[in-house]
Amino acid sequence: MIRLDNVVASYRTGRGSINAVDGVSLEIPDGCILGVAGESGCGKSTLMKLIYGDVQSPMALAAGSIEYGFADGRGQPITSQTIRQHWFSRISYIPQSSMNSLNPVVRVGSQFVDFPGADPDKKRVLEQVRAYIGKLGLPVETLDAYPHQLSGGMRQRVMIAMATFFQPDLILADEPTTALDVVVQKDILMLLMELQEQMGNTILLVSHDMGVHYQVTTRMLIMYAAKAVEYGESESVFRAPLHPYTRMLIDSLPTIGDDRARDGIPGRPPSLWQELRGCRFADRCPLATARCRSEEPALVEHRPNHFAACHHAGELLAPSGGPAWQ
Amino acid sequence: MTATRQTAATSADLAAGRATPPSRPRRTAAGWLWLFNTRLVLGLVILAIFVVGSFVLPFFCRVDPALQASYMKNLHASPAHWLGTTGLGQDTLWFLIFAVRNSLTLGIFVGIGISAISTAIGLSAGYIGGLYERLVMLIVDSFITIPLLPILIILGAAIRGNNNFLTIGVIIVVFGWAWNARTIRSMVLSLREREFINMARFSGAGTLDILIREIFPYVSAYLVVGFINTVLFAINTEATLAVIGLSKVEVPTLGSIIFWALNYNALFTGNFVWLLAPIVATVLLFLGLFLVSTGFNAAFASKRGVA
Amino acid sequence: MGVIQYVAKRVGLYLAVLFIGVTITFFLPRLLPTNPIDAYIGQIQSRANGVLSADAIAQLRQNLEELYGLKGNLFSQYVGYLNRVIFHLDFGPSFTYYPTPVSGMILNALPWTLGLLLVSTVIAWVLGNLVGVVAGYFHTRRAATVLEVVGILLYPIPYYILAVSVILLLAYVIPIFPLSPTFPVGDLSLQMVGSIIYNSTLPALTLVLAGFGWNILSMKALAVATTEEPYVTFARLKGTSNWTRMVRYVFRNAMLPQVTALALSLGTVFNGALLTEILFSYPGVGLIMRTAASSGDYNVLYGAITLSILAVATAGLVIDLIYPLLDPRIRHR
Amino acid sequence: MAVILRTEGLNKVYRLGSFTRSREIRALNDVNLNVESDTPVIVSVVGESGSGKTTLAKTLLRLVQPSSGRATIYDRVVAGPGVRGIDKQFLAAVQPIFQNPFEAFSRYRTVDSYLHETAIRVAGHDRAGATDASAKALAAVGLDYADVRGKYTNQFSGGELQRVSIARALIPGPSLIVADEPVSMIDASRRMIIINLFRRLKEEAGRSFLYITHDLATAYYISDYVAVMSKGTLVEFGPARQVMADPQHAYTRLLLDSIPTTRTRWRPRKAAA
Repeated sequence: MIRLDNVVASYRTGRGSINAVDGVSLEIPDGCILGVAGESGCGKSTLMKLIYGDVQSPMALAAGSIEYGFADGRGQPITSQTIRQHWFSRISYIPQSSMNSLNPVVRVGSQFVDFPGADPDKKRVLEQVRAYIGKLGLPVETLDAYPHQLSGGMRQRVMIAMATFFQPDLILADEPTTALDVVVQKDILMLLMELQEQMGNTILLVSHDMGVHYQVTTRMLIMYAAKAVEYGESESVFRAPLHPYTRMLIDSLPTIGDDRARDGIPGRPPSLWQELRGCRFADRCPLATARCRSEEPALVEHRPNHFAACHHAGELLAPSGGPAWQ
Repeated sequence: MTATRQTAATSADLAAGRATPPSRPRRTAAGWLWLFNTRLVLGLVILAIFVVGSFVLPFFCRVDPALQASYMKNLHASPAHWLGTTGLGQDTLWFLIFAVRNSLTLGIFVGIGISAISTAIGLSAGYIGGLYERLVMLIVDSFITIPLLPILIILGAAIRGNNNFLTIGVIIVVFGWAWNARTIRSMVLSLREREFINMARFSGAGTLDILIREIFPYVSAYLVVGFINTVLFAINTEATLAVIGLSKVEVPTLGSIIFWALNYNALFTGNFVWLLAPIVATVLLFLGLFLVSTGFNAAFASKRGVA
Repeated sequence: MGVIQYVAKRVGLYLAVLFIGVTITFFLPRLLPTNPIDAYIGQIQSRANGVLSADAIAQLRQNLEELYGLKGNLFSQYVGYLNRVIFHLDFGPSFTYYPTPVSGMILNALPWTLGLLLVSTVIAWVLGNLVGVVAGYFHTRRAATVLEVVGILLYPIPYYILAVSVILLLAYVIPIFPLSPTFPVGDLSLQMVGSIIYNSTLPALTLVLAGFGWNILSMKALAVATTEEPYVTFARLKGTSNWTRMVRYVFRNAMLPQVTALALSLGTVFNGALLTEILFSYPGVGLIMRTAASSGDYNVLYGAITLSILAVATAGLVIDLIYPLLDPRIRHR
Repeated sequence: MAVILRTEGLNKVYRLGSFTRSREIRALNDVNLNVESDTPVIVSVVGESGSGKTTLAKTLLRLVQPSSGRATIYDRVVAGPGVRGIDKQFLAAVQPIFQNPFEAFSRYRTVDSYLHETAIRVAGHDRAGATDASAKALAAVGLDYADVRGKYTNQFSGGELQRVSIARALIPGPSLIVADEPVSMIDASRRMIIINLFRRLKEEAGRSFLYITHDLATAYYISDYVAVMSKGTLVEFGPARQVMADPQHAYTRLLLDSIPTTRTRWRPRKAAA
């Protein structure tokens, strides 16, 4: 169980500091795949950095704490202060599939052993990796190749191999398949799901594609303007979203075979620089009332294992498909 | 003789001209404030002192400092001669002021010449491409590889024989445009692929419009920096030739002053100032030019959200 | 294969550079208003205070034209010149040290120049880039800016100022090194090597200082850019140490453009070496060029220039051929 | 039925490497496309990266010279042997919309200067007419001229800037607008604003679109016809609803199966503990 308690991440800039993650409290059960969704700038990547412990100026963990639920070698519980030593031993990271997360001038194999978490006996580790990557659909010669000789899909498989071969308790994947073609993306996502099932560990997956979330995740967290607005089982979040933003996010995506009219969400998220009172989605929300603009809704459990931060959680928008406000 | 080169990375920044979409909140183009960072201001102050000093003061000088034996030799600093006199009976300070003026004049002359040629060649080679570009780049790479000093030594006779001081400037321009042309060409190559060039073309703009309204603003940032580097390069080249006596050494320049100081062994006659003054002046002038060059560079880079 | 294309292209450029270099040294003097032969005859006449008869002068002019290869029209002279220079490295005899062949003189001066040039350039490159990568990698920390300031102060100072300041400081004010170096002749004994090193420290120091600043600044800028690359960020997220990331990730990648920059800057560095030799009267090609220029010994002058272009172009080629060994992306297509 | 777009044996071969050993990449492989309709249409060209869809777009925009074959839009030959350069008539017939709006405008020019230039140089308006045409075009994309005048690219969001780019393309009243991945740089939740705009411009302003994308869902939602490309070859073409509901070619089926939809799951997901 990973527990986030009122976590706040702030960025110090020339014009003062803003909270990119503004008070998020969550309990993430072990063995699940948690999807983190939201528009760009909603704080999902910052939250990932916080959980991974990649905190360096100008970003700082301004308040709150994170407990990881798994202990280190000596039985001490790991917290956000000590997680750094466990990078790529108990916790690992799959970067955005930008084309060059691998050192272009060094063979792929040597990048499996150049980090402290790896077992000092490099030769033995490479033997294990050589056997392991076969299962991930990578030819054995991959380890002796240079990154520019691999295709985008193969490079992403190498990243997944690197992040999983030492069986971490928690894997954070930040938009792992964004730059890949849709066919290769499916293989990579299926691979991730299989690995998670075998290892039984927890994966945090950030993606802007709700379709990817539906296919892969077992739990969903929706972020909006640095706040968590909905959190619950994927099935119930997708089938019966509580928060209007989640519903509009899902409704805005065209689906093949479904001819209902779709509309983008008008307007834009509020700038985090200005003084924000009440629900941050109020300006764009069709159900917004005076209460929404004055009193900020808390993340409350409206259904078993299904939380939402909205005073009108669950109320239906106008008949789906034909948004009343157009 | 150092051809002061654009630091590879800063030209790479400019070459790439990576205009990553700037992060919001939106920044309006805040007038000229973005231009001034400490480096640039410091550099401009130094340059102002040198330029104003060397172009204004000569009007107050009664005696032509190049004339030898107008005063007693090797006098120490005194109210009449603030830096004493040289081993040839000239006032050291006035000689230095004239030297700075002549060097700067040469530098600016060559700067304009090289900037014009290198921009024309760099822009056309980068934009037109094909065989023309390959041919031009072959010549450019050869000119960069061939050391310039020996060629200047060959032409030494022409330099010394000719009465006009700027002949060496013409020679430096003829052989010195390659570096800038190469940088401008690589910048234009990367700009040519940028989408807004196609946008302009589909807005009805012709090749000339595109060169001037689309490409030139991006290249202009480098032109300012390139010009200053060329001034630095030109002064340096002439001075190097003068120091070894193969330039018109009777004309006071930052190089010829040191040539006379060495040849009339300022060291042994204890006349340190005669050698020290030009060293300090040259270092300060070059430092000023360099600070302005990198200051401009940083300012332009930050304006385009690249820094 | 990537490497063959790379090498073929680079050798092609090398030959073109040589050809253009030789052509320049052929045509330039002929464009000059002063004709070397008149200058030489003038010298002879002044020495013989005008006693030479007219036909003796005509005969002398005839031989000189022969010696200078000024026979026939421009094109046949050019072909003759190319043949002599490229195939036989023959630049004719020197006048002041008649009849010693020019090529002999220069070829035993060239190792001195190349020795000084290559040793100091390598030192300047290695030191400068190491300091530069540290300054670049830790650019957010205050200490790194100190290293950059060193680069900023050194970089703009031209060779001749460095040379004169080094003489002033280390040979005059604190006389640890000789004012003008003297090089023993004869076969290489240990003691002789010691004195060669001792005597050439000042010119070498000048060249190192001149190259040092440039390398710091360019490597720092490259290192700052490379540190932002995704593979360095990912290395950090793997928990790699600062040292591993700085050396195996940032330096290994940022040094590649620095190798190309080194090859490109050889022409300029060579100028600096010539100048330093002349100022320190170091027995290299520079000194020969300087004396030949002032004494009007044109054969030696053109020979020295052509050979120095050859040396610089060859050194550039060698460095560019090392590049594929460092960059696997070219080695393995 | 008018021929909106037809390509006959369109080929494009890139030769890589110099004389020693050259590799050939067939970006376009004998593409024969035929779109006939009396009313304006939206044709989508879908495929993965490297499928040749962008090369096809660039060929129709004369930004790339085809190795062989011809392409015509309405009755004008837009690409083929001897057809070179971008002249005024071509600009009046075909206009582009680029992928990254921030890249489509120079940082040193105000955004509306492009609208003015297009109005004057392509649509032949005078100075006053140009402002009026720009205002009308911006209104058509839901923007107010006053909000756009005198501003630079960094003063807009991606969505707004792309709408300005569409407005510019509308000014000359082109027969075909070629949009190369117009929404891939825009937030998923706001893409539909642009996609619905395309549909409205087709119905109300009578503009035909060639919509290049790797996102089959938006292609299904918006287009009348869809062309599926793989490795430079046109593998399937037909009415969008029909092709997507009943794909004939194996590659189209593979593409459709790979799309992460929110309707049915690839693998049963057991709820976490």
